[in-house]
Amino acid sequence: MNTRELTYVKAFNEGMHQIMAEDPDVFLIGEDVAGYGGVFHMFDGLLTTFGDKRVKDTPIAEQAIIGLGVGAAARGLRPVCDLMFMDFIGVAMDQIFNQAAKMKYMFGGAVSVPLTITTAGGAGMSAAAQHSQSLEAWLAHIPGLKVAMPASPYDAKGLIVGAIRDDNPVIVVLNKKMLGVKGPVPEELYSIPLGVANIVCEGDDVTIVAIGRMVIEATKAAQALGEQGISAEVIDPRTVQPLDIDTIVTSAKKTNRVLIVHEAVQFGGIGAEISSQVQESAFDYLDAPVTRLAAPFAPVPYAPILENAYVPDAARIVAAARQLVERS
Amino acid sequence: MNTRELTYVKAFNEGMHQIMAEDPDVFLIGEDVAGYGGVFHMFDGLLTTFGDKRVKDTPIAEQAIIGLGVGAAARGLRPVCDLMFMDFIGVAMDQIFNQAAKMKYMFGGAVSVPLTITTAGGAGMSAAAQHSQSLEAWLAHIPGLKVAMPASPYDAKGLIVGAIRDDNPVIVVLNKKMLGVKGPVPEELYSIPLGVANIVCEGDDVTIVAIGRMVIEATKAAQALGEQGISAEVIDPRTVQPLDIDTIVTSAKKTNRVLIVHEAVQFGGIGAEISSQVQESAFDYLDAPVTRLAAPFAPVPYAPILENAYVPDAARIVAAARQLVERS
Amino acid sequence: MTETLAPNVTYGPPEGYAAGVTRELVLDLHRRMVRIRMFEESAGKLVESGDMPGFLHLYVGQEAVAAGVMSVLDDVDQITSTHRGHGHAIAKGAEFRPMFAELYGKTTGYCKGRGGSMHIVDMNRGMLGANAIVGGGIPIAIGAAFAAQYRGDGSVAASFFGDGATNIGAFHESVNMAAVWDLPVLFICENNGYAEFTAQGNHMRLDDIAERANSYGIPGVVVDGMDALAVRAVAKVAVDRAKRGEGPTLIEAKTYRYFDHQGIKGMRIPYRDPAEVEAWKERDAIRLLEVIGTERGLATPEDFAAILAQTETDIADAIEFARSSPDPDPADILDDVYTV
Amino acid sequence: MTETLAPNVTYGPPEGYAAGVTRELVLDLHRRMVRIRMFEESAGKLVESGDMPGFLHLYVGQEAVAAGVMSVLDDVDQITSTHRGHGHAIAKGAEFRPMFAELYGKTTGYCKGRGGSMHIVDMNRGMLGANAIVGGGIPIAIGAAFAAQYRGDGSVAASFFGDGATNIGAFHESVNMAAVWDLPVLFICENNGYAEFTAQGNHMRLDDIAERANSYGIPGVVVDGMDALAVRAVAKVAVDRAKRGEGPTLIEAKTYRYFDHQGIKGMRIPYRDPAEVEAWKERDAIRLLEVIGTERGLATPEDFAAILAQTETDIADAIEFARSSPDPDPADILDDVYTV
Ligand SMILES: Cc1ncc(C[n+]2csc(CCOP(=O)(O)OP(=O)(O)O)c2C)c(N)n1
Ligand SMILES: Cc1ncc(C[n+]2csc(CCOP(=O)(O)OP(=O)(O)O)c2C)c(N)n1
Ligand SMILES: [Mg+2]
Ligand SMILES: [Mg+2]
Repeated sequence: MNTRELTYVKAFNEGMHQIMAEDPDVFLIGEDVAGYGGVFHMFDGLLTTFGDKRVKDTPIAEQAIIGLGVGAAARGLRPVCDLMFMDFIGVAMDQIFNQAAKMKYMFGGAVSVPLTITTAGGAGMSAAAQHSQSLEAWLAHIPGLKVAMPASPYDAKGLIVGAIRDDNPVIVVLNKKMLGVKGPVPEELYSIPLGVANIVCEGDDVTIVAIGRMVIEATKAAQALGEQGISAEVIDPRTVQPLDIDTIVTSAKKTNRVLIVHEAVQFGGIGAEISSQVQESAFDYLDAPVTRLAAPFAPVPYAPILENAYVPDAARIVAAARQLVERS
Repeated sequence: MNTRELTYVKAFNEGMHQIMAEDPDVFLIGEDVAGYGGVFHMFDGLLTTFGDKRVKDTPIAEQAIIGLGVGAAARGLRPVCDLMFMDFIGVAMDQIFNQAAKMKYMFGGAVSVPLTITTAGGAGMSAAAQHSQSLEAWLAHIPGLKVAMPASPYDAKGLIVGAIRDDNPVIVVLNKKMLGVKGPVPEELYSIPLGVANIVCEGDDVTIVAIGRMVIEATKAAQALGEQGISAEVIDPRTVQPLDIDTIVTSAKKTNRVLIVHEAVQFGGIGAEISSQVQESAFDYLDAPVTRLAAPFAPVPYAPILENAYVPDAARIVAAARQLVERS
Repeated sequence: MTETLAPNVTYGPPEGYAAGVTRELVLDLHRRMVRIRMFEESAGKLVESGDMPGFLHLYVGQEAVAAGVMSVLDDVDQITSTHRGHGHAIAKGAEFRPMFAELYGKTTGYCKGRGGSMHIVDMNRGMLGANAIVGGGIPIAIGAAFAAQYRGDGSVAASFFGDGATNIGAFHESVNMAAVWDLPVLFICENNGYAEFTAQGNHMRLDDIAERANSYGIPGVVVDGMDALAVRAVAKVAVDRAKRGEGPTLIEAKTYRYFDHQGIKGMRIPYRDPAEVEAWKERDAIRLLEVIGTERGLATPEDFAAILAQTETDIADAIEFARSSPDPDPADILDDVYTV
Repeated sequence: MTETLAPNVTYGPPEGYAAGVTRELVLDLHRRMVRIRMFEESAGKLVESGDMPGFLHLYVGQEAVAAGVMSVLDDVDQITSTHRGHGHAIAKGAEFRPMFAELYGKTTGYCKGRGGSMHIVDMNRGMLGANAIVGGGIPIAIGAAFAAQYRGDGSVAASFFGDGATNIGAFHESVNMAAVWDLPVLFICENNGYAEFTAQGNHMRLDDIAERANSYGIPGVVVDGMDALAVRAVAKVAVDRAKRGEGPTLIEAKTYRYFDHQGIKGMRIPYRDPAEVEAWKERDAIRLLEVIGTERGLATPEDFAAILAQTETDIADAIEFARSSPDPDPADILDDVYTV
């Protein structure tokens, strides 16, 4: 495939364009996704290309936005419903967890809900407590829903396409702070299956499982660790539901040490689930406790000095990984 | 104190009566909590005793119900807002996690929100996917919120009083299937502090951490295990946020084996957090992986035969505990 | 309480709505209503006797609403329903066998025993599901209407909900969005005067919920929810409007439930005046239709008795079918969580 | 679009509303408005120059609404606000020093640097907080009103929100509940014609949002949101009504924001006609009040100039204060999550 550098948001946008061109059943609704192309430019150009039947601005009404998607999906269309900031999920949660995710099961399989929800999460922009959250642990706890968290331009494109093609409700969580990050992206339409982790770099001494933007920090950390003689393997699960635990456990059995990094608060974060599964499946291989590096148990603070202390970064990943390696 | 047998719901109800008598700032709102006394009888008699200024039926409007509580609490009252079924949380989630729980922090400490939310969770009544859930893992992942899950009549009374007296937002999750369970309850007003686990029975061979109604099943299991020569310690954390991890870790260091049991789906459940923390703090003491017994990753099914298979019970706890003990 | 009606809001069906009623229509509406009532009375007794699991929100008393609306819908038209959903399903054409089987939690049920009373679905009949969350089905209905508009297939959607549900956010958001996009959807408020045990006067400051239509710039209609022909007439106007691309209508059908909020037993606390209950029963929908049918010479008491008899047979058959159907296998508990 | 108004809905303030206006009132309203505008213009520039973190939703253009309403409230009266909250805070009496300090993320800020622009709070002034969730503050305001009613302390609450916010569920639920309980609360819809970049005509099918009051059986009033005296007059009527125990009022103030949805720079996409922007600026609230004040001989250009000068000084002082204030200590990051 012909590959060139694109930003994360442009890669996502290209995926949207290509899948909408391919499949006339795909439509997009959300607040300011049409005329304005979305507040993060995620949907630039879609209105012009596909017209106002397929690309629609909505009132501020997240329950109706998601619910409309649920109903349209149950009728066989492939809606993309945008939630703008992940933090707004609280006003639409019922439609996500009680309706979209459960419909198939509680109806005994009578219906499929090929709905895609797009949203943006993550801290680091001084957007404060209600515009900076990472709530993937909630979503991963919902049977029937899939949850993708692209951590590169390549994945931003491949996962939105994979999500839209999937016959289940999927939420794709972009990271706000990664919008301008560049990386290689094939020109053609491609999709990444949901549930397959990405081994970002291989290593022998410690496994670092990183979620979303933390993949970038973990990759930087792995480089620094390498220079210090520690060989780190970085794994990006790509989707936290389904979670590709096999890839993680295989790595754990090789390195015997696992560090999990995410932006969400540590208590009850997805790291807890990963940690539990690793020690359930690789108990006899572990030379040190599976360790988590995540946000402290507080809302996201506004002041940059606090927010920088709040979100994990490469330096703290290096320190935590070193501690793990030194323990044994 | 003068103690007698009361049912779980009567004990809760007595706590409500006594705290409302004690503190004129406490009021109760919710759907059918006044004239009808709540669909589970939780609030029987309160309207008659305290009048319609302090005990009020609301429209079906959970965002307004919780939000009204947030505003009134910020103004110094002590609202009790009832959510009826825990499954309805999705329509009120924003007010719970973005408003009630974060207000103090994002306002730099300028305000306290002594709000209590009451609700009923748990399966086992053929109430199906939208009336049977256990969603405590979501709540425990919210900084600023406390989460109590009474597992006995004594706790139902003590924890509702403790919650109302607490200066933070607290959600008290009753278990629907325990409403008629009887146990000793002191006549006087007393409160249980939030964040102190209950060691239900002591043992040496395995620690069973059980949540909500699973405490009853775990206690039955411990008895059965005892008869088989296995000494189990049963711990009820009482509140999953704050979580009394010290009591659990101390027990883990003694028994060297931990089994965690809850009704919620296993993936991303509170058991994951407990498991992670135990192995982080007691890694060198563990003779077997910390193990979880919880619901499979599916919505709660309706048919009794499926629901019985879905929710853990004493027999399965015994089997899982035996496996843990036999491993080493 | 309001004294004047908001703009756009009208009372009752168009004049002469009952003219041109045919024998077929009378028997059709009668059959739908009788099937609902008899199904529910059986089901209610089976649950209260302990024979069937779960709990039931019975629709008895409100039959004219479901029958009237469904009589102007086709299988391709979609509906969403509520916790009180048997009536909608049956009027939309759902069959007794898989309904009873579902209540019994059997594999032959509409949801293979996974859903029970509050999740009855029949995709072949355009019954997009009951819903145990108040207001939960309303956004989904506008999605079905969106799909109809998107495809231009000429179908419509209808969402049923109670008086209490019109106070919840999902109602407001959905009606507004449907109005803005002219979605082909009917919002049918079955105003039975109570949200559980709370009377309308204690949950809103309006007499006529149809007035809420004005907030969305769409027509609102108040109709006698005990008169299936009247309901049918206003629903027809709304369906025609929707099909012309003119958008949604809010219909408020004034009706009453005969039993308690849940189950058939007496009420724990007498939140309704027995005289009120009796007054409504005086205007019973089935009887009203029988009177109209016989007075106009369109049908005879024997016709109606035949419908009852047939329904009784069908119920007995369906219960037998349900009872003898296989239980689900716990080994399959994870099936159908995802489409694979 | 509707052609007639719903019952209960009125246009504009009571007749003769501007009679009896005093010099003090003119200067008071002027000061509130000028302080908002100048604070925001400074803050906007500081963010866009990179000197200050975060992002800002500027209130400039809408000052008459905050000034008019706050001029009839006392410190004991509570308000809740929105993402566009500086104006409400300042008009309610919030001080520049802790406001700028908050925007700079300093410990001397209203939220000790934890909240930033979208979470400004001042409990001493009855400012119960800005809110970054559209509609999020409305339920909280009815809670403050409930507390006032519960205690019988004679205070009222007011909730500010935009046109776009009236489409979200929290609005609907809150206004209805407040109406049912006669809570002493004002619902102030600042209709600036746009929800972000979406024009009102694309997010609802109503011209006058005040008509939504009818759904709740409460009065609705449309008022010129560029005329602080008119806003004050209708707010006064609503406050008096609330204090008499007669419940809430929905006030729609027609107004306009001069800058983009966020920040002061030009718009990425020209979603508004420049002529429309200019037309609104023609009716600028501050200028309008200055004209009324001078025409009536209640104030002079010098009076107004003095307010500007004082505000300029206060801003310079506050910025200096904020810049030189200490940063928060990351070691305290867990403080104030819980009340201990
Ligand atoms: C969001 C939500 N809140 C509360 C409930 C509990 N509940 C079930 S039915 C009901 C009353 C509904 O009243 P109405 O809409 O008038 O319908 P009716 O029961 O009269 O048919 C309530 C409060 C629920 N299922 N979902
Ligand atoms: C629940 C929610 N949805 C969406 C947003 C994003 N958002 C912030 S402001 C805004 C527009 C608000 O419009 P309006 O209520 O008219 O207020 P205005 O900005 O015009 O003052 C939107 C959509 C949000 N903050 N919260
Ligand atoms: Mg009702
Ligand atoms: Mg606006």
